[in-house]
Amino acid sequence: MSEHAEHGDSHYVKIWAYLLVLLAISFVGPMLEIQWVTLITAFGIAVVKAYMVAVNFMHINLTPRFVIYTVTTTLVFMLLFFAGAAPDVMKSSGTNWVKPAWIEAERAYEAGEVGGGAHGADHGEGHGEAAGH
Amino acid sequence: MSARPIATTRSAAGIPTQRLAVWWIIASEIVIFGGVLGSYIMHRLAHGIWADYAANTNPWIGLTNTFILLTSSLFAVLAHQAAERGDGKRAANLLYLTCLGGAMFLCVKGYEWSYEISHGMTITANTFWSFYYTAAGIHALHVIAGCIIMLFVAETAKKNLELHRVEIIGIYWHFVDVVWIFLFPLLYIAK
Amino acid sequence: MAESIPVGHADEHADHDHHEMTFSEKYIFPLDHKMIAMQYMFTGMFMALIGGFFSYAFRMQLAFPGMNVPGWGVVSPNDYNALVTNHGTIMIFWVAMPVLIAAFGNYLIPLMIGADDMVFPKINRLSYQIFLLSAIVILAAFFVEGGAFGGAWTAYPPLSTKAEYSLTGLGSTFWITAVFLEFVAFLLGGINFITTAMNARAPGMKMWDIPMVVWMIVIASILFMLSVGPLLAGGIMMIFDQQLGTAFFDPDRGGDPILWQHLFWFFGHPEVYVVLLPAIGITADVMCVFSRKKLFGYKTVLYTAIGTGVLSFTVWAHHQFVAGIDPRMANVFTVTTLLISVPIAEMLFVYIATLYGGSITLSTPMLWAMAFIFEFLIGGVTGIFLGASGNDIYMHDTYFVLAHFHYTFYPIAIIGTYAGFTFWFPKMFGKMMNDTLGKLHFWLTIIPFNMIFLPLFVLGAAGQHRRIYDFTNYPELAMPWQQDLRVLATVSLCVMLGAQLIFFYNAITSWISGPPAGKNPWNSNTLEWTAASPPPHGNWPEGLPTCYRGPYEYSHPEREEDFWPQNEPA
Amino acid sequence: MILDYLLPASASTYANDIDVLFDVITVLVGIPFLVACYLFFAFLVRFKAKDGEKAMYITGTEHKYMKWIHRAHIPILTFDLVIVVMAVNVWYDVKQNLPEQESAVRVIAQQWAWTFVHAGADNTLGTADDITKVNELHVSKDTLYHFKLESLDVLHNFSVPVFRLKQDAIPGRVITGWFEPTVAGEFDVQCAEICGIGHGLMPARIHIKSKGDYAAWVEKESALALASASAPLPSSGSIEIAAR
Repeated sequence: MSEHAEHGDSHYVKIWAYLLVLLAISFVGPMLEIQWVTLITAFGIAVVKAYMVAVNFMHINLTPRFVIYTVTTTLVFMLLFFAGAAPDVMKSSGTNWVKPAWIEAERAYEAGEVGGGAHGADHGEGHGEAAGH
Repeated sequence: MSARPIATTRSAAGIPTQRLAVWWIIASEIVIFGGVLGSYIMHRLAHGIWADYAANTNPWIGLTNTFILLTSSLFAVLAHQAAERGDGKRAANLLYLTCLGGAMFLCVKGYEWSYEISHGMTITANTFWSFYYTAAGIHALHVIAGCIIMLFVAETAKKNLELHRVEIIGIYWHFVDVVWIFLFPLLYIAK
Repeated sequence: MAESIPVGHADEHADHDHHEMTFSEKYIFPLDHKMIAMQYMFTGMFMALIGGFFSYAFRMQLAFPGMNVPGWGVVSPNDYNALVTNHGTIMIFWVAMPVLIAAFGNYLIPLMIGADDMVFPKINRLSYQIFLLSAIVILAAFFVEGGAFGGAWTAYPPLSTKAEYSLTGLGSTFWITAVFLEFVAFLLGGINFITTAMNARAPGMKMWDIPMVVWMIVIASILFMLSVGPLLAGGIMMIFDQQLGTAFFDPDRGGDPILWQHLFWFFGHPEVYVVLLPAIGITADVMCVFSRKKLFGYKTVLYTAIGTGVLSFTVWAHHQFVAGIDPRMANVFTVTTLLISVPIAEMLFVYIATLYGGSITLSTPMLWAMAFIFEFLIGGVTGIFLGASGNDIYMHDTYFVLAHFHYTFYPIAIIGTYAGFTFWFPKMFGKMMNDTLGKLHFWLTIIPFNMIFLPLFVLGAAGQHRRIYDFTNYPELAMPWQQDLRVLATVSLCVMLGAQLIFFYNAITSWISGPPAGKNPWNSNTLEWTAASPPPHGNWPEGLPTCYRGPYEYSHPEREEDFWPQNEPA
Repeated sequence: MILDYLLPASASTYANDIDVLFDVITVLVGIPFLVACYLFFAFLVRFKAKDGEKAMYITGTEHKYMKWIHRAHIPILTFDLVIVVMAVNVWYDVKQNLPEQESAVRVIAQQWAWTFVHAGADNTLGTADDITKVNELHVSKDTLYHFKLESLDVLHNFSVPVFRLKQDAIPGRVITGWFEPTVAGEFDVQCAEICGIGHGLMPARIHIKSKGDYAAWVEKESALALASASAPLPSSGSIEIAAR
């Protein structure tokens, strides 16, 4: 149990400080209003933070290998699930099928017919009008 | 009832049984959150309008909560260190601080949600808000569960008993923290 | 983590205080893994009787439409849907899982790895209590307004999410709640099985010395834990859709019904292997004992099991070929699906090869094990028809599918269970079962079973669809020969259900007045046979065994006896 | 050929491909199945326990035994490959590929009835002379149809056994498919996805007519449709989408 007793408390405070810096960066990143910067600062940094917590706080690097393998496997399976489901759920049309409501909603959004208000018009309503004509 | 089985004291895989168990719990939790967040990301990418909905979330509150959780994680790991040194008192006190962090997190969340709900952003407003409340809600349940278990652990730790439990609950708490680290950009700052 | 104890604490220090346990400590809220196993076993058997009764009710309706079924009454369309739905749900989640994984897992893992109990007895007890609660909830659905849920065990939305469609508002919520609780119970149980088998092994027991059934139950638990998450998430979404009016699966309000199908089948396909693997493991142990042979290629079986498990995560959409998924995806999933036939075939080859050169005694457990291999072979090859996307366009949702998965699930859940139960009965109850009655019960179960489902293959190929409560509405399905086959299937079902009385009679009478079984009636190697039968609390009060060799050292050339117990020093 | 014995007809251009695929799979899985069964029962009989005879000690790592397991995979993999190729071909032909249409029909599923909107005399959907029939699908022989499949409430499945055709109807989606009848007659249309209490009670019929009869039928019905100027059906916006 004492295989990671060598760290002093100061080490963890240091890690915590790093995490806060990263947090600040990921917070200001989107303010530049640049898509790719936002993606990197938001999610790239999230991954880094998660890694730091896993290694320094959860000591995953000190657990047996198979634990790391198991955790990685779960993540891989989630990617697999995403890859399998996205072609149907994420797309609004595909080979020989369409989701009229979604397409209509997107069109309405692009055309600015529906604002992104808090509880703005939902796809259903957006399509409801469309169905009329 | 009888004493603990000898089985509990064995460690053929070279890792304490309790730590092994908590890692398996985390593995099964990852796929639960993976299911919710995966579905959320699919919809988010599918609907441009969701960016506008997301703009209504308050990043400052997200920031505060992330800060609170990160800090409570620090307390959790310091408690673990104290437990390593056999200082049960200090470990217990740090665990109480961690719980306090969890409680503050929940209070902030309660304030945030009551504000949003009172402004019509309810769970039924549209699918974005459904995912918003579902994902954050499941996470909040884990926070509550973590706090409750932590109080029990602290009780025993105060008497310098079962000190290894401090590490176990700590690992779980860090996992809850990691989940929030991903929820924060997904729900608040990705516009 | 409730009961933990400073690690590195050596065996001899942890001693049991031997005060007499009260009745409730012993039987109602036990911590002993054997008693919890019995609780799972009997709950599972009780649910099996209910599921069997459901099948009797709707088979009667199919054979004799509109008849007043004795014991149920006239089966209305609503009843019919509720019956088939709950038959499927109960048989998979409340019979196969508790009996094969929880009951055998709880009973065998500590005994076979030479431990005195599971590592988390209290979590073990909690998992059974949650499971019991879930069983009560699923049955309670029959007594609420609108009756039980009738949207098939896959519960595809919007039928399952909107009361105005399913007309069983509360029933569907009860259904998803029960399933949710059941999964939680098995997550807790699974953690227990995995950690126990990994950490609590007897001194000297290396990875390759673990009996196959333990390995299989552990792999199954891992598969379950890694696949059930999305469905738990989906379950929460479904409950919200039903009760809060969210729109996760409501296409008119921005949701997507297909999402549920993916969440469900991403779990649903691995689930097949979750229940298959323990049965495979039971078969391996029984087969080796009664052919006095070492398992042919221990590691081969293990690797094929793991390979099948991993592959099973990549094939789920073959349940959805014509369910509206993008046609291009179907090609990918056809390839992965047919790939699974390779490890499964390897496994079956290895089992058949194990028989080669053996000295085979066809006792009752062996008969069940052999029946498992044969019937599962049929189930396996008929799967190819459905995995081939082009053919599935026609076969999807016909009785061919139904017959196919009954040829897999029946060997798993019923035949596998009987193989294990008859094999470990002497250990569980300390008495021998009557072999003649056992064989009679075997033949009266196996022959009718094939008589039920072989006709259904034909009917399915003839275009008969599932979940239709009266085929005489369809001119092409109302032909006399088809109705005759339906009657044949129903009659066989009644014979098979009746035959189970023999089993219960045999089990009870043997339990009361059977000849006492010694420690090791089958001359078996594995550690559980070195404990007294039935094993006392703590399994080996005289001291836990040590392991010296693999579990399948039968007919070793250097030995007089044809078996070599694992705990026997060289 | 097997399915021909069981079904009234194989009435679409691709029905026969699926029948052939079924037969091929039957043969290709039948052979390994029979071999396995033979070995299985042969071993059970041959190696019955005889007193004084000890079983062999085979670990399963010896090459001379293992090679038989490995060799067995060669036919299995070959058969798998053949099945995959044939299956994907049929699948592509039926589901992915969309030949040029000669006529079109809208299939609208709901609890618990089928509504079929036939293109009228002008042979285009969405016009006033569309012929709307409930639980009756009228098609003409040797004409390539596109069907636009919609659902108004829950999942249904448009299944025509004689066509060997099956496709789920998903609310919120419009799924396009095709068929070309080759045999005149009247056959079942079933719902093959549980859709609630009435699932067993939504049998429709498909009437396949010769080109002449069909033309006459269309003429008569279209006139009626125009006369009654039937109100447009509740649509899921499919017309607008189809138009794009």
